[in-house]
Amino acid sequence: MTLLTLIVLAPLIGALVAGLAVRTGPASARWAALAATGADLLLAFILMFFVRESPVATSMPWIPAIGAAFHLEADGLSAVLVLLTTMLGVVAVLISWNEITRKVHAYHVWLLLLQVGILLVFLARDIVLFYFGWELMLIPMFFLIGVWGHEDKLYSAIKFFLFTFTGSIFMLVALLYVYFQHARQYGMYSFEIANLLKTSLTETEQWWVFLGLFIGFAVKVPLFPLHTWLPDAHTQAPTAGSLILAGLLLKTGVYGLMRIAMPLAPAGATAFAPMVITLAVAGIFYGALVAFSQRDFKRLVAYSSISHLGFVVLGLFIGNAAGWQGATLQMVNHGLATGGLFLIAGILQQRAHTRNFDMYGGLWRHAPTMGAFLLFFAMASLGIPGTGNFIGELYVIGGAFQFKWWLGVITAFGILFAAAYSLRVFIATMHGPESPTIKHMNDTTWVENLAMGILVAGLIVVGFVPRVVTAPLFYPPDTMVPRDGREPATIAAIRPGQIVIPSLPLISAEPPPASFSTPEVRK
Amino acid sequence: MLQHGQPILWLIPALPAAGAALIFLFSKQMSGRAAGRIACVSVTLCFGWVLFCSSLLLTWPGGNMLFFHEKICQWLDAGPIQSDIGFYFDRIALVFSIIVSGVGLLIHIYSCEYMDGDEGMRRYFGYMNLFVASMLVLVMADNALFMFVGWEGVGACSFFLIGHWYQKSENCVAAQKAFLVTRLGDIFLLIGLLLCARLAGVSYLNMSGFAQIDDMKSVAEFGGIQGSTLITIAALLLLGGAVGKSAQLPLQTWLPDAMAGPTPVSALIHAATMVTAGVYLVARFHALFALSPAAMLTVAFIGAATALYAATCAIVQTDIKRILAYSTISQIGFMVLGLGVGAFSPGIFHFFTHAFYKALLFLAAGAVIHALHGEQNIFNMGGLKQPLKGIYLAFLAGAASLAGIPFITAGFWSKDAILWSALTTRYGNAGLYAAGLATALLTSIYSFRLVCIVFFGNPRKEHHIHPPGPLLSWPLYILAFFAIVAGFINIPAVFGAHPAWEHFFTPVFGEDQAESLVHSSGYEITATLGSGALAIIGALIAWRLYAPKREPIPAPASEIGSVLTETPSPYRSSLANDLFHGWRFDALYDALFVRTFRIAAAVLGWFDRTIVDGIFELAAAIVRGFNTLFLFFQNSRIPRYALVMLAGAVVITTIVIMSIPR
Amino acid sequence: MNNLLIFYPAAVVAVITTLMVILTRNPVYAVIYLILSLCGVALVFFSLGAPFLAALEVIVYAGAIIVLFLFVVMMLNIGRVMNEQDCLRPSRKQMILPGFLVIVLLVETLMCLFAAAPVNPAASSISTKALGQALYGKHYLGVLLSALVLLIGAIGGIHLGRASSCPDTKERSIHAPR
Amino acid sequence: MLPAEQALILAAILFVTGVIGVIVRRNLIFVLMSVEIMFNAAGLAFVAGSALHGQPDGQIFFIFILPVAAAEVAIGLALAVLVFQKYRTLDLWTIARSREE
Repeated sequence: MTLLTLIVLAPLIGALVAGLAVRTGPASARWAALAATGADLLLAFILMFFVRESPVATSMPWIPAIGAAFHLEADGLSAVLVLLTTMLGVVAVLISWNEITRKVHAYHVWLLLLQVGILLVFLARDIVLFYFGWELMLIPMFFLIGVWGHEDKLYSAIKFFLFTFTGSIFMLVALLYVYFQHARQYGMYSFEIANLLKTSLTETEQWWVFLGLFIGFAVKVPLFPLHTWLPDAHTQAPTAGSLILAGLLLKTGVYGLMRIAMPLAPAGATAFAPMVITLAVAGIFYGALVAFSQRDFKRLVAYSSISHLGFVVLGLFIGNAAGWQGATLQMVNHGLATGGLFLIAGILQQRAHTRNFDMYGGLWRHAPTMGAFLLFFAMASLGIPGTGNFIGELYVIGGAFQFKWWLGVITAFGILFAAAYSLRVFIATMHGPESPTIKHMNDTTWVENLAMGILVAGLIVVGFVPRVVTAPLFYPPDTMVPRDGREPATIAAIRPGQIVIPSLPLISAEPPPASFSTPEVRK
Repeated sequence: MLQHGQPILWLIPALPAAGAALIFLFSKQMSGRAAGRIACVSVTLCFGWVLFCSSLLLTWPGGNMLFFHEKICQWLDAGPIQSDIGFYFDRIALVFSIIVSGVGLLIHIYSCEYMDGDEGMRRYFGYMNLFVASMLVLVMADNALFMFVGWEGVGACSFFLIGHWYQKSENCVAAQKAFLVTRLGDIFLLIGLLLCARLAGVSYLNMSGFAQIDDMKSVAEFGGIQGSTLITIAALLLLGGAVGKSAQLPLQTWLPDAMAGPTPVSALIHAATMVTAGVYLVARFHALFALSPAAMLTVAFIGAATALYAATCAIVQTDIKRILAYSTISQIGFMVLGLGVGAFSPGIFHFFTHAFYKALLFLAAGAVIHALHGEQNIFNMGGLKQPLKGIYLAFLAGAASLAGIPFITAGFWSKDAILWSALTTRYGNAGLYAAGLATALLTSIYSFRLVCIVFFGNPRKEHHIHPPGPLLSWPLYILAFFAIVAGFINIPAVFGAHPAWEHFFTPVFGEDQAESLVHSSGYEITATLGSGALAIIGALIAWRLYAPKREPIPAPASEIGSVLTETPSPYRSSLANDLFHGWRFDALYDALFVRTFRIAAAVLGWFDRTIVDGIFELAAAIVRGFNTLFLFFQNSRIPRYALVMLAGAVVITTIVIMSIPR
Repeated sequence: MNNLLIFYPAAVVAVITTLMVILTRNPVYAVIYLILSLCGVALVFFSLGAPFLAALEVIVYAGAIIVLFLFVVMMLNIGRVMNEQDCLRPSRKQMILPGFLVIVLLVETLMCLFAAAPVNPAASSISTKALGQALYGKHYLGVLLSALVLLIGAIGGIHLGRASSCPDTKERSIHAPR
Repeated sequence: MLPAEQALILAAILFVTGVIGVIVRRNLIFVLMSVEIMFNAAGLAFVAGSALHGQPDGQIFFIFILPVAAAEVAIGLALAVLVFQKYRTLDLWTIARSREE
């Protein structure tokens, strides 16, 4: 199937065109980028259509000497994330339309290359290719922050780069260990994830492998104590940079946990689960509280990301289908809603030249459309029903409740904290007496409205039809058998035979009540 | 418009939702008045459709149709969380949706004049329509999780509308407070729903799934807690949601501040409909509550305590809307008391009559405020009987109904039914009854205090009175009519009438409805006459204290009490002061929670910047130390490089010499 | 013996003049000392039986390359400026480490020299003809590469010279006209 | 001792002198001249080696050193001129300091 190759190539071609057109005006780069991302979005929709039946894959030899192959494959999870990526890609180009005036061509080249890297991460089924995509994301982001960022851009760019890069070294070591173990056991060198999954590792080995992978991915997520690069990077990045950073780059960390770390070392994941759950829950509250104390719009939203991602990681590690679905939903919703908040922050910064809440206030009068969008995104961020966030959080809380009731209760209060900072964003900006800084504020342009409209539409669709996200995770539905055959079936197989989400014994230790008749997994 | 003989139910919330969508999407192209017209039309259509559905349900051939049910599609599907998008129209939903759309329609019409010329008129009507749609989803959802959509939706609309005049910071803070406090309750509700799903399977969350209610009793244990205790816990968690939404103790503090919104908003959201969602919730989950006497007792106790509490606060307020706000809290307390003593249908009946007379009072108060150009302090009013004759009469009808003037008002019949139940059902006791009676007396006093001060005597301040137009007056007259006659559909049987309301709800509540244990008609008539007499005594006390000839209480002009700054109380006595500030709950919560939260946030913010970031900065500093070390070799001066090269050459040569075999 | 008569004085001259190159303050003097030093080395070549190289040394090295230095020094007219800035004697502390290292290096080099196995002196000196044959026969590739190096040097010199003669050129070449 | 061996000692002395020049002098022109001294010393070593072994290769390498030195001087001096135009000095310490600012 060449579809996947096309999906990866489309932004690359766009980058080439935008780069070669450097002698023409800036419009050429913008249109080239828009065409490339638009085409990519279209392809992603087609992909969504195909993966309903079966996974789509393409493979060709790449570096046979070490057993690396150019192997792309899309199952439900990948397809959903690819759709999110391409969607945010279009939004990123649109939102940069008026904002970026300096070195427009180079900017779009980096933006599109970034998309290539993200797509590779989401689609690669080969460790080398995955790692290539993983590192490819770093460089464009580094330049997007470092060149087009705001006042403290260099510091933030370097901090971002160092954190992620350090993490990825741990990840590489763990992956190479599995690679050589596999080679020793099977007598052939292969970087195929599917092959590596067959490697049998002892519990101790799994512990160490998971530790390495976890450090690499947790930095990217970012999990609570490793998060400090995030607020800086978000604050300094240009609008589209923040959007993609929040919407996609963080998701690659979660995706890595889902796709690589947990299946590769299930025993390790089980051993780490209590610690990770603790960190995730701590992150939910910590992020929310710290977000509330911020004065800087983008910093606030950045800390709220930590809180939201806490939900995602929690959903992953409670190890039941509800949590897993909730985590996936929450990834998509967070990308859309927090992305939307970053768009507004960027638009405001571009107009008012400040991100400080003290300088805002009473904006609604001048910018009712922006106000409406901000209101929607703030409401989505606090999880109002009707937006996808509510369902994502509900699933995670429900899953946590199913896992340990007190965990669900604690987590539920995270929503209250989310309400506190989300309302603060809205009220500090739009409400209150009119601030002199924004006396001549213009309302949003139609390009910006279009960009934000896409996000709003996505959130509402997910809010009322969450099955568009969760249904592709289950196919064929009857293959969802737990790896060890234990009851209840707390395991959602992403793809039969290849990747099985580890069943955490923590959960199955607790038998369901007698009258609990609902099937755990969808029939 | 019919599907398998049933009316299409989704049209009911869809019509106002479509109106809201229309207003928001084309708000730049339309005038405020056009938005008002669209909103009114959509709510009218909605009301018409509700009436049509209701008449179909009531006149169904055979007469035993209890509900319409319509499943639209599957919505949530994850383990224990199963939910559809679907609508369920039974008799509870019927009553609530008639009130929501009917009273909503009158208030929409009223708003067309009241809000005329307001800058945010389009926004206002958009949110009002959205509110009506959400509220209808709330009362018509076919399962509890879908109901939660409406539940949160009305909360959000309430937030938007309280903060309608957003340029005053205190309005925004009030809006935020309302949202956060109710959300605290919502979290309890959510946990309660999850627990219910866990206990009896997801089907329990379906409104039509009450047949399986007995499964609840068979639940063994969960998390180390016995089944019967679990049912109490689940019921109490749901009660938490109801308490938050309905402004009951201890989460009542948001409602008085919510009066910052426009008056029609207060009438619709904070009096007639949204705040009674808690009543709806308890009534809807009556089967669960009926399983746990402890939970019922808690409900009744909270209701009685809130009723009494709010009545004591209402009696000293100076702001006309705050009086009505406390009165609303108090009256909802009555409803909750009714539910708690197992009198579900009287509880809903009180909701029904209260919706009319409280909406009427708010709208009339709004008309007064409108006529006086925004004056809200009752001590700046007075003598308005003549210039605002129509409004006066309507207000008087509402106040009489609120006070429960016997026999002729709706409020009397509904309140009396609750009081009687509180005394005589198996859940009731004398304490609850006494609290109810005391509240009734206080209610009567503050109602007529309001009437006396506002409408009688001489004007205390010169006002240029702006006469109300027809759109402002006619909704008042219609509501006044219902505030008087709505009670006649449930006159108790001892008076020789036919209690149609009781019979209407008998199939819904069935065994859960606690019947009176006393079957003495003389006793019942005595009690009724007693409570009626109390209302009249209260009115007389008010007349004696606030009679028009007497000097008015010298009251400083005080703005509406806001959350930002504590309003200076007009009273000298500290007791009156404490009452004026709602028993100082605000100060307590502020010290306990708000300040703690802010301090925690600030401390953690500092912690993140200094400690967490500091650890990584330390690592960076170590690297920087190496940097300065290596800078000796790389200081961008050629001689230094040459020196280093020389040293390198020396080292290599030394190695070579050492390695020469000797 | 003849050779040694030439060798020793030439070596002494070369060492002394070389020292003067790095010790003198005036760049013009330094260049002239360098030329002298090169001439001394040329004589050493001669004494070692390489007359052709001795000629090359004088003609190409001293005559062409070093004279370039002279041109630049005169062109920039920096004699006075340099005298002030280029303080001849670094402080003694600064000299300790390089001095020590240099002495160590020298000693070690000499040790290497004496440690090597003695070589039988070659009988005949190499004729210019043999040199030419080896150069264009065995080492023709090196000749081509040298040509390339010279070409690159020339191009580089020209380019840098252009940039220096017109400071704006560089700016303009980046922002190419549209 | 053979003259060729003595010439090697001479080459070592000259080379070391050049090294000292590079390290000690702060002026770009002098540094370049010191580099030339080192080149020359290296060439001398080659020639001495050639004489020692009676092979032409050492001399040929001296011939190769010549164009390298020529190219080096051409570019080095051109750069020196540029540097002088930009900083109005050839003092390496001054230049380095002004670049750091």
